[in-house]
Amino acid sequence: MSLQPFQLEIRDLAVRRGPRMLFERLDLSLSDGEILHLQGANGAGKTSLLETLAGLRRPASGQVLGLPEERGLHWLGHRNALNLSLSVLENLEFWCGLNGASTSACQPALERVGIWKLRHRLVRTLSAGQKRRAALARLLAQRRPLWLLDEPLDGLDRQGLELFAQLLGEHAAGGGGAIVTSHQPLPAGLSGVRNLVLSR
Amino acid sequence: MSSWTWFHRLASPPSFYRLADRLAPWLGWLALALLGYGWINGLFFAPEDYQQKDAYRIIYVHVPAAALSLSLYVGMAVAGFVALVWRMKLAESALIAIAPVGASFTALALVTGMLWGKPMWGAYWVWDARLTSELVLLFLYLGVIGLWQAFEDPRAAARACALLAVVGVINVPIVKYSVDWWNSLHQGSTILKMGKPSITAAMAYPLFASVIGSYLFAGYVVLRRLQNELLSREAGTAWVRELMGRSRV
Amino acid sequence: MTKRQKRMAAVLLLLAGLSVAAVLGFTAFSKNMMYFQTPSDIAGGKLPEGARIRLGGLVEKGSVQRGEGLVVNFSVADCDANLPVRYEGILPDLFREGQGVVAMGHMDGKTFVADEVLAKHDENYMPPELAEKLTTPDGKHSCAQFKSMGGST
Amino acid sequence: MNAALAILTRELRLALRSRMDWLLPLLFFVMVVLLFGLGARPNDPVLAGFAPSILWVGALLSMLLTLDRLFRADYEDGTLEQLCLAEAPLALTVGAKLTAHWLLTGLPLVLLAAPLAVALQLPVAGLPALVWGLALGTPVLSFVGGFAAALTVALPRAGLLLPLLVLPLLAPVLIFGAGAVRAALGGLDAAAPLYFLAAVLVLCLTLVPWAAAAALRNAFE
Repeated sequence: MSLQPFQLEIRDLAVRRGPRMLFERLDLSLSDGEILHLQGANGAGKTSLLETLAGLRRPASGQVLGLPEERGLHWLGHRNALNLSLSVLENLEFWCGLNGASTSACQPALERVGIWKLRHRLVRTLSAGQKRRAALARLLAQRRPLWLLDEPLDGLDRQGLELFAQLLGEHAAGGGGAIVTSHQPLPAGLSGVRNLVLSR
Repeated sequence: MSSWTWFHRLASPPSFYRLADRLAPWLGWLALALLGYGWINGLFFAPEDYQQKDAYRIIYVHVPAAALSLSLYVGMAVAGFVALVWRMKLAESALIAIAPVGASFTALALVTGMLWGKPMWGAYWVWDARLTSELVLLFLYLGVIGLWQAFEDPRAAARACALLAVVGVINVPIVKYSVDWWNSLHQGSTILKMGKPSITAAMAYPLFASVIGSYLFAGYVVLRRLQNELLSREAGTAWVRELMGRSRV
Repeated sequence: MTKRQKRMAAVLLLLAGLSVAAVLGFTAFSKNMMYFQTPSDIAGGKLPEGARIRLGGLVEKGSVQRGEGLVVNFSVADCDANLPVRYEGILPDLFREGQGVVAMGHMDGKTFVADEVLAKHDENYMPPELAEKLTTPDGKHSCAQFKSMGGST
Repeated sequence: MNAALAILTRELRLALRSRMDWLLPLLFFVMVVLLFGLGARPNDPVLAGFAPSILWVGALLSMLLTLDRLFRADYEDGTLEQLCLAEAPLALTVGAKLTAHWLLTGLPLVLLAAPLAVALQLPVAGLPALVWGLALGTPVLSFVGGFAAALTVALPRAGLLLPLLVLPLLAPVLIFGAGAVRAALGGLDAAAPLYFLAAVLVLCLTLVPWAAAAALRNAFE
């Protein structure tokens, strides 16, 4: 199944957090096959921009056009959306069940991120990097064209970084797009990465 | 679309602030005049009641307070609804401006009602539908105020309060109609009743005056609170700085 | 399901829920959900012996008889029926003949034994002279506020 | 529907993992009720008169204990964000979550009420009205309580605020629930207050999930 092509268009976007205007007049576009690396100082509004695109937050003004429709995006926030008292597999199967997907995709996804052996461990007992891998497995268990990843490299070790680069590369090559925030540079070897620095 | 421009103009904080500034003194003075007429006449010159003698005179405070407790809640819930659906800033501020005023009038209605109930019914408090639901109304107001205090971000606070106010509005018809639905110890409505008037003119005119006067007074207080609310929320914007600069000279 | 169909389903569910709630609410109201019962209700034999109830009605003209100590016997009436009441205790200021009262107590044979009496005044405010004129000789001038639950008032 | 089922199984599975979370409020309920028994004079008939109120207030308080945690874990680990963005409407998933909350905290109270009422010397005539009332009323407690919990999920110290928000909204349930028992004890028909509770329950089931969903979305803005 190939991914639905899309052409994301952000026009004159302004986002506010509480009383503070984070940024105004932001124009941006992203189409399938592209990866955008979003940088900026703490508090510049990277996370808020991603949250706005994901639909968790309303823009103060401006438009977001051309988001891929139904089941169009995966959001991976600072937090992994993993319940500590459930096992890795139970967490993943819950998200598949909630979104009406088959649970048969869970095994290949966990194998791909290298934690299939840990599948019956409670998330509570995993390291930060292992949790991040489990969160990435959620993106793989159900294919969606647009990935919005907030600091996905947090806690990943060197192999983890390489794995992440591979996953992102495969996603883009398969017709997906991604917007990634990160303080560190994205791992080398990724092609088609654009950089954008948010500044006040 | 053009017919709506006045509406959007009105809803913008600076122009509403200026309008309120012009309107508030009128409300204040008018309220003072009506309340003066109503209370002096009601307390000293109206005839005494055939059953209750002079004790009935508490209606000149009790009835306006009770009516306002409901009206202000409805006003708050409408503001909340507007804030939720159209995300209008002015409505968010209005909700917060109304809540403490409504809570005060509800408390006043309860206290005057208790003082009236002791000599008339023979008890300060009975657990019947009208009294209980009015008490619940007070707690709903306090809930909105408490929720507002707990949030740091005023917009999130206003929307949470709006939801609570809208959900709580279900209590208003219960207070209003409890006396008709249930056989309550509390008497029915005197003013808003169909058929022949049940209060003589010499008692009624001061009552009307004190009700309208209290509404104007509540309007005055809400407007002034709303102005303060707008100033503190919009602090730092150009219009507030301009206003403050001017008044300092 | 498309978005439109989803919205339709949500609206239908909402309407269904609201109408079921309304039907249940009306059923509740059509049953007895009163702060007090009237003499007609009690005469109708709807109440069991010994149940603690509130009785509401007008004190009948000429029925108040003071007994030994604080004992008072009087009769409470609504538009259709009346009921003898016995009470021992201090009555509120507003208690007098022709006045609305709400009494808490239970039935003892044919008599209602009250342990608390509250005065209920009506929503009419007028000077005494006018009240004289409006009151009918049998003292029933505002019995309408004591609705019987099964009555035709 | 799949989504609702997924939430239900997840919640019940979590409940099996951390049993104390829902057993402690039950224990609290039992202890509150029994303390009233201990505090009263032995075989005091007054106790039976208060039994309906004691049981209802106990149910209300033990439910209050569980509210603060209702959405907090999901808010803190990021699950709530994903639920907001999921295909399934948030109102449906929230409804499922509140249903699970009732199954774990409300239903056991309904089952425990009859033996505790006997311990308080409530006459048998009042038992059906009590159990029916709780069966209709405890879901309302869960749903309205869930709404208040959703309003305060982003607040660090919501625990103190929750009673102020919840109790006024739930006052009618308490009045009619205890009123039904009192009516039944007096030999009167308890159907009217029970019908009223049923009406409130249906109203809550239809409206509260939407209101709670709106409150949860507000937590992210």
